[in-house]
Amino acid sequence: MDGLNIPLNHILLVSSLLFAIGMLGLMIRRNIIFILMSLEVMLNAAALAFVAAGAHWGQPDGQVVFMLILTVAAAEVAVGLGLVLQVQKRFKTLDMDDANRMQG
Amino acid sequence: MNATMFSALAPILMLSLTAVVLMIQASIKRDQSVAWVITAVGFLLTLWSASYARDFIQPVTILLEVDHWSLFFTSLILMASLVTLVLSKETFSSEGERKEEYYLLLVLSVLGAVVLIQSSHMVSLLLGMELMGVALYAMIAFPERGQLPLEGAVKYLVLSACASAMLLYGFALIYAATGELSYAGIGARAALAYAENPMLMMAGSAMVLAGIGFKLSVAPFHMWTPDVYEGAPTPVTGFLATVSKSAVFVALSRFYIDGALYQFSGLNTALVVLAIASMLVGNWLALRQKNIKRLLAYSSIAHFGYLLVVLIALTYLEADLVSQSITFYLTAYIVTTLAAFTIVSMVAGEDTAKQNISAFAGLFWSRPLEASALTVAMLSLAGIPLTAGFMAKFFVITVGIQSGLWGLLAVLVIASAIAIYYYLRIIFAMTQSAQSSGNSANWQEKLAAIVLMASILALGSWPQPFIAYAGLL
Amino acid sequence: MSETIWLIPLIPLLSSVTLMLVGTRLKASQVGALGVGSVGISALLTLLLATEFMQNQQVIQLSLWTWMEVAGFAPGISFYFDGLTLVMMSVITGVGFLIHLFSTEFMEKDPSYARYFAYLNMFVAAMLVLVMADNLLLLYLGWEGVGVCSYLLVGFWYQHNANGYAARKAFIVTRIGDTAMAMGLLLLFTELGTLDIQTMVGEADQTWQVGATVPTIACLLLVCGAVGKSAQLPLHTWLPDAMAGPTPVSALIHAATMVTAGVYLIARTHELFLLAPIAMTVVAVIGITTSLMAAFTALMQTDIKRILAYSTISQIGYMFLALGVGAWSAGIFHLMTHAFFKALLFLGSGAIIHCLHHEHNIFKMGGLRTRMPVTFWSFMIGSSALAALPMTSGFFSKDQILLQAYQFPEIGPGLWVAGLLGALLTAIYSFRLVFVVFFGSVNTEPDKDTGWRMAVPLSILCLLAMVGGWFMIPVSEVFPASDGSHPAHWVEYVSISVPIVGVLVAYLIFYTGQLKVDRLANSSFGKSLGKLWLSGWGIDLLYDRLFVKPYYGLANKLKSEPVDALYGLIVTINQTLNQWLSSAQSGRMRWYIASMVAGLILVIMLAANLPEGAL
Amino acid sequence: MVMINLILILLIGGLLAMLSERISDTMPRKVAMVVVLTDLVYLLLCLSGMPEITQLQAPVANDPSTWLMHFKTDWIPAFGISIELALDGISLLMVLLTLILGAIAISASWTDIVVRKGFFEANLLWSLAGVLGVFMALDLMLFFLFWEVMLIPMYFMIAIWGHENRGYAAMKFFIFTQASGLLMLMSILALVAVNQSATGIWTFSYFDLLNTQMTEQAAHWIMLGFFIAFVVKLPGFPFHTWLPDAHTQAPTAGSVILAGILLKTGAYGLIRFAVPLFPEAALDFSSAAMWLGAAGVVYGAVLAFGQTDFKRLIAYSSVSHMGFVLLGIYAWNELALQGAVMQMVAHGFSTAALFMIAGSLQERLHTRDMREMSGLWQQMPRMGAVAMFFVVASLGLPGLGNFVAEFLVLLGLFQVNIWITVVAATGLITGAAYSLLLMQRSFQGQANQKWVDSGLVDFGTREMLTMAVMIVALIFLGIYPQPVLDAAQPVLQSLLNLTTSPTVAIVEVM
Amino acid sequence: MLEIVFFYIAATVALMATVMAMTRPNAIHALIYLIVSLLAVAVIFFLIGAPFAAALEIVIYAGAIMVLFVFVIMMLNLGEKGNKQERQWLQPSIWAGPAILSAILLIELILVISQTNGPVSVAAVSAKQVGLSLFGPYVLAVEIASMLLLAGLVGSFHLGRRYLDRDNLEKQGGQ
Repeated sequence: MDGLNIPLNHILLVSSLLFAIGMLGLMIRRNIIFILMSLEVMLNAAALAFVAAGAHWGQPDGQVVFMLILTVAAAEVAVGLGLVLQVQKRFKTLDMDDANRMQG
Repeated sequence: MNATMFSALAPILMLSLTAVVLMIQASIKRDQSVAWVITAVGFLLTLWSASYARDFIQPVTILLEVDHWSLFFTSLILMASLVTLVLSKETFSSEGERKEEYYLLLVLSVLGAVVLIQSSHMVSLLLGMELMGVALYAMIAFPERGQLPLEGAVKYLVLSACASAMLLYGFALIYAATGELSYAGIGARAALAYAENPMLMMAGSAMVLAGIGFKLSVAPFHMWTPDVYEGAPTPVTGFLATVSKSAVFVALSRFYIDGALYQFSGLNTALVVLAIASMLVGNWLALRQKNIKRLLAYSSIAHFGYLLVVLIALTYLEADLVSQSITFYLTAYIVTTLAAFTIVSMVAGEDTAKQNISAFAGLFWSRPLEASALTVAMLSLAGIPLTAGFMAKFFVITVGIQSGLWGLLAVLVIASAIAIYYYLRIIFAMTQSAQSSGNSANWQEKLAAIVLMASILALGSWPQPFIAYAGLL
Repeated sequence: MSETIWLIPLIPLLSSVTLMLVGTRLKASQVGALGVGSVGISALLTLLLATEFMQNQQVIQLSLWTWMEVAGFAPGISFYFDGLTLVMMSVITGVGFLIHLFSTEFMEKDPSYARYFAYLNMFVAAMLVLVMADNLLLLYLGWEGVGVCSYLLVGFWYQHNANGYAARKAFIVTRIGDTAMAMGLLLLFTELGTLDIQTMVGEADQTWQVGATVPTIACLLLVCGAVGKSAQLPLHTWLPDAMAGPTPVSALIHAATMVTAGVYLIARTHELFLLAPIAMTVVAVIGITTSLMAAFTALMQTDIKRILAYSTISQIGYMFLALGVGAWSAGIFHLMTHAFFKALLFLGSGAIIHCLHHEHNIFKMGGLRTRMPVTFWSFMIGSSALAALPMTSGFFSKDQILLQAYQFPEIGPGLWVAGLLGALLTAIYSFRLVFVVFFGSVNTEPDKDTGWRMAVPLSILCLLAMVGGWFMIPVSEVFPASDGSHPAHWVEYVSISVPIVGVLVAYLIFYTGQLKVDRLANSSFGKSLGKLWLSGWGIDLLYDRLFVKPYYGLANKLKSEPVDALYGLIVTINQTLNQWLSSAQSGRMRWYIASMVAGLILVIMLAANLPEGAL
Repeated sequence: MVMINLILILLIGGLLAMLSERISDTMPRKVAMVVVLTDLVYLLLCLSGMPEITQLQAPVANDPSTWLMHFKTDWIPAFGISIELALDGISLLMVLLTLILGAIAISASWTDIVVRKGFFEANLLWSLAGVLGVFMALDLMLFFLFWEVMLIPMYFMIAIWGHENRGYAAMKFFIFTQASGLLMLMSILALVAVNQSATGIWTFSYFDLLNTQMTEQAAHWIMLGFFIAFVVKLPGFPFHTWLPDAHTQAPTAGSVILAGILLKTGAYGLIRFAVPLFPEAALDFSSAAMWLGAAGVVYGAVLAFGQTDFKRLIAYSSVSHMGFVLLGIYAWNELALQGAVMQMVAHGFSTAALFMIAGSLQERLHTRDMREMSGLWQQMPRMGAVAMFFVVASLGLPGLGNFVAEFLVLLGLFQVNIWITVVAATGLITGAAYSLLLMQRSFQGQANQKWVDSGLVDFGTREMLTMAVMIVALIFLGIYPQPVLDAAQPVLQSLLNLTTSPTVAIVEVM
Repeated sequence: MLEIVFFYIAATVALMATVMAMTRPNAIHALIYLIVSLLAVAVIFFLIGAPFAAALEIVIYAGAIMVLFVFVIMMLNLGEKGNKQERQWLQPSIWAGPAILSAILLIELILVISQTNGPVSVAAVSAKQVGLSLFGPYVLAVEIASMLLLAGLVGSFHLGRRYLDRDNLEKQGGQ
């Protein structure tokens, strides 16, 4: 199957939309789980852009980077979720505005 | 891959080996001191291997570029890591079970930093940065109790991941524009790509800049810094402030130089704005900060602002002087900052109340060694002659003058003048009489403090050997 | 002798230093011996010098060492001695010696006896340097030196704040003149390349036309110095207050010597003044105005020393008048006779004050004629000389001045009339003093009359005041000869008779009371005029309002350092920014992310040159 | 090597003094005194062994071999930075002044310092070492290094042993001088860069940089950096505000060193660097600089008059006096320059002595507020007499050093600009006003019963000896200043040769 | 032509699902929307000639990572109370500012991207090609990625196990 007809900028557009939505989620959610999800969305957006660019240049590198992004996402989420558990335990909340002891 | 490549990879291999040995050790018998010794030996061997690798410098696959510069920084961060290790022993001995993971994470984080330093490709940059970061999240959150480390870790993780996403998206745009992922490849095609589609290339580079700027805590991406510095265990803060930041900066400068990004004036403008913002914001924030770790966080913001001046000068100067300046500045910065955190760790430990500057009162009389070292460190951060920090600033100003960056230098002078105030505040506090605190430090820590203080003074008063050495890089 | 004239100032100086260093360990008699003896030796040496000079008329120039040498500016520590110097030195050492002697008794009860003589000796030394100086810079050294000594002595009884105030006032007011004079020195050096008086006047003659601007300005600046030191308008206000010092000090410094330094300065540099007719006229006008102003003021004073102080101002005004009209030797002559009779009067008043337990108010005295005969006769003679009654020393000198003033072109007669008015007033106030203090009823009983150490100087001074008018001062070589013409005889007669009229008036008013002035004095005009005169024409008040208060106000305003407020503003700005930024550091992650996004937007905008780049 | 030794003796002596506290409590001050005197004697011995000293040859400003001493060795060859020290007449004068006042400062600290004596004396000696370095360094980088480093011990002296508001004062002092120091660093580097781009050689040597060719604009800016740095230290109006605080809060010995020596480094810098390196720019700037100087003279005097704090008053008087130095330097003719040099020396002694008196008062009365004093002469006549001497010295009594200085400055200045001279001369009047007020409020007037009852101790032998040194020095300077003038003359002449004088004939206008 | 239609459909689905995921108060609901979004992205991958990436997207992203989330959500046992709170937090006053920021960023990106032109690709990149380069030039990346995963593993192990330990301890203490 070939993707001759899909313009690159449309795909990038979609990815940028995803990126922006993820960023919006990051900014509006206070629950740490949602925050982590938003991060996933952003990473996914970047991955989409990479795969699209790779396809544009006809190189496998885009997909290689995609795989590595997956790895990164997995590692981050693993540690992140570990932290979520600790947050729940130590702060008795998942609200990051509430779990805020340092400022100034 | 051939044999010489493996030789060139010796530091990375040695670190990986250390990680493996640590895991094996943990599975056989958990013992903190054994883990400590293994890590120490591993770092020392890596240090040796870094000099061994000197004879085999070459690009290793497309991902890594092992050259003198990167090997120098490899050694440097290994020394810094050794200091971190020394400080960690005391700090984490009070933890409950399973503190051996810490050493494993430390080794992995150092590994990430080494990869970052040697990276010559977006992928290795990404992986190095993430490896270092992921290990650091866990290191920050390592203490069993307390909310601050956890809060610091969460903040660092979320914000750092956000920055990584920006970075990745930027990479993707650059890739879309150039079709290249290696620095050299980007450098070769950058001008062409710019001609074809200037905005894509620039927006991509800008996003990369933002992502990396976050790690360097350059304003306005600096917000996380104080919270994470304060929350993290002090040795980890020291590690984060020195190893992590300098590795990222080295990677940034390689990307900037090899990727020939300095040719784009838009990017340069962006850097100028970031530099100015960092210098001023960092120092303003630090002015009346009471917690010394937060204060050092703010000070580091300013320092990377100063350092950015050098990067901006790339547009006007040949890379040699610039990379020399970066070498000197980062070395001075690492030594000085480590000294500061060493003393903070020795004196205040993890006790937030003791991290208040007023708690340092009378240190000159109760613990003269620590006070002297901290004084020297503060003077160095402030850029007073005879200290490494001064020579570093000397480099920056020289480079700035040679490039004619008068506006930036003016800001630098103003910022440095503001900065003197808060560094002096600490020194002043130490000179005032107060009841003495009876903490004591172990000999390794004392040795580290002495060595660091001596290095600051040596770099500042007799920098010639070092400059000669750095000139070879 | 000529090689050792440096000893004359040095001996009092050494004595002074000795007294300062070890004075407190010496016995009073030793202190007295040292203090009086040193001046005595100087006086003797001066006498020797005088006899020598009378024989050979030889001018002595002696250079000890070069003070400093910079780029052609090479004033020396060097002395110049001629007839004028001799007159001055004689007065200083002679009258000075008598006053020192007088002081040993006057001050014997004072705990700071040694300090007193240390200052007094130092003063003599400085004054000698002033008159002996070969160049204006050394003269300036002496000039300032006497100023400091005057300051120290006026404030000698430092425990009273008023004395300290008077001392400071004396120093600062004269310093204003001195500074102007220093400017004159700068100008003279810049223009002529030297400050050596003799070389300088030679140069000046060659360089400048008569009436040129530069010499006029230079002379006016010198006049400023002279005006300050000699308590002339408008810088005279310090002298009446300076009476706060011990009375012998008033006699020596504020009557006989220092205050006449201005006269000496102008006389010494008269060649310059001859090039600046305007400056001379200014000097004359200042002199006569001051003279009248002070005479009116003296009329109303009740403090015995203040009367004498204003009288001094008035008399120096005459000297200035003399200088201004070119009657150089008459001026110097009056300087000398004035030194005799005014020292006599001051010492006499000192004796009264000493014996009347520090009573200064003349209306609380009275009838002292019989109680203190020595003093009475001193006063009689002194006042006669002051009033210039015929055959007294004052008569000769003042008469000369008035006659020469009359001959001054254009304004001469005017000056003469004013001078006569002054002479009339002088006679009135001086005999008012005599009548009030020595006649009438006894208001305060004196302890005793003076001891010998007071009586001897008084007597000698009486003699001098009587016969001083017959002295010939050896200044003919120094000053240009006058043309020798005389005014009409009636002028002379009027001049002679006016003082006698004045004494009569005083007699009628203050002794017999036949001339009733009460009605006039009690009218509202009379009252306010009296008040005005009492306050010295309100000049002190005026200065207080114009200069002193504003200066205090300014100093008070600036005390908080407006410049520092500027730096304070910088600090405030930084603090405010710190607060803003710190509050931005809220710890909220979402806010942090938002800032990062904003940063990202900014960076992209800058790098990709948005929004212009897109269009 | 002699010059290196001079500095090393002080540095090592400082360490010894610090360590000697372990032997006995009174040991540090003795050690410090011995060290400074050793240094002084060593210098004098070395000088007496040199034939040149008898006839100070006129040095050629840009030829080190004609200087009294010269020493050069590589330090950071990568940037052409070397350890280059040299001594000529002016430096020699300043070095001697430093060592003599150093000894005096130690004497001032004799009983004043009660805690951590060892560290205090060490700091004192170290700051002296730094000052010596400033006066001798002729590599600009080395100069800058000493310039900055000497502040650190000074900072400690104020911060640790200072009075009630020491934190603020120390901070202000340090920030002012450091911030201006940074400007100077920029200027130095800019100058070096200009030189490097012209010649292709990195060098920081004074002798090499003297002939740097640069555009007018560059020269202006670079000179301004130097100027501000030096004027802050001087201190000149309006950069003087650190000084009253620092002087007031510093311990006596600190004030002595600050006022006596440290301020002179600013003047020295102007004479040595700011003008000769940029003659044309300095010429263009001279009138502004002179107005600043005159403003300083007047402003300092007025503010001194308003003070009630004994030390603060003296501090402002320093502002006023150092204004004359600025005037003298920028009038830039031999008369004025000699006056400036003279003022540096004379002011060193007179102000140091006044600060010592202030310190003694503080030690005895535990206050510096003159409203609390009054009539102290009665109980401490010796101190009063000494104070009177230095007060009249500071108001410029002829026959004492300050007069020679001020008169020469005015004389030189008069040839350049009459109106500035007039303004500056008013300083003589206002100077008298505040000086005498000081005397009145503290030593004269009715004795305060509080002090009469508490039985104050007059100056003892040590204090009188110290004072005697300064009194003799001032009298000597006042009536026979020639040795000082002779020492400075050839140097100033050689500097004048480098530049054109701003002297313009002026009197024609009259 | 058909691909383009599919692409737009998939893109729309992905965007809609993502928006939903970001705005749902209930974590599980949000997560399911997120999975839908990921699947839609996988479709896009497929459409632009990256079948291997599409497979990985489904297997690892939607399959593994999202399941991790589910586990944690279940462990934390977020109930109805949490949902209510989440709804309260999603007021316009809270999201207006961020929305503006995001919008600006988006506009910038659109401006930048809209100038790109040209089709995506001439040919699909096969799994083999990817594999070859993965174990060719990128072999070190794989090794480093393994270390990265190790770090993630150790980190989550350390944090998570401690959580479980304490839970267990509390339970034992309770019994």
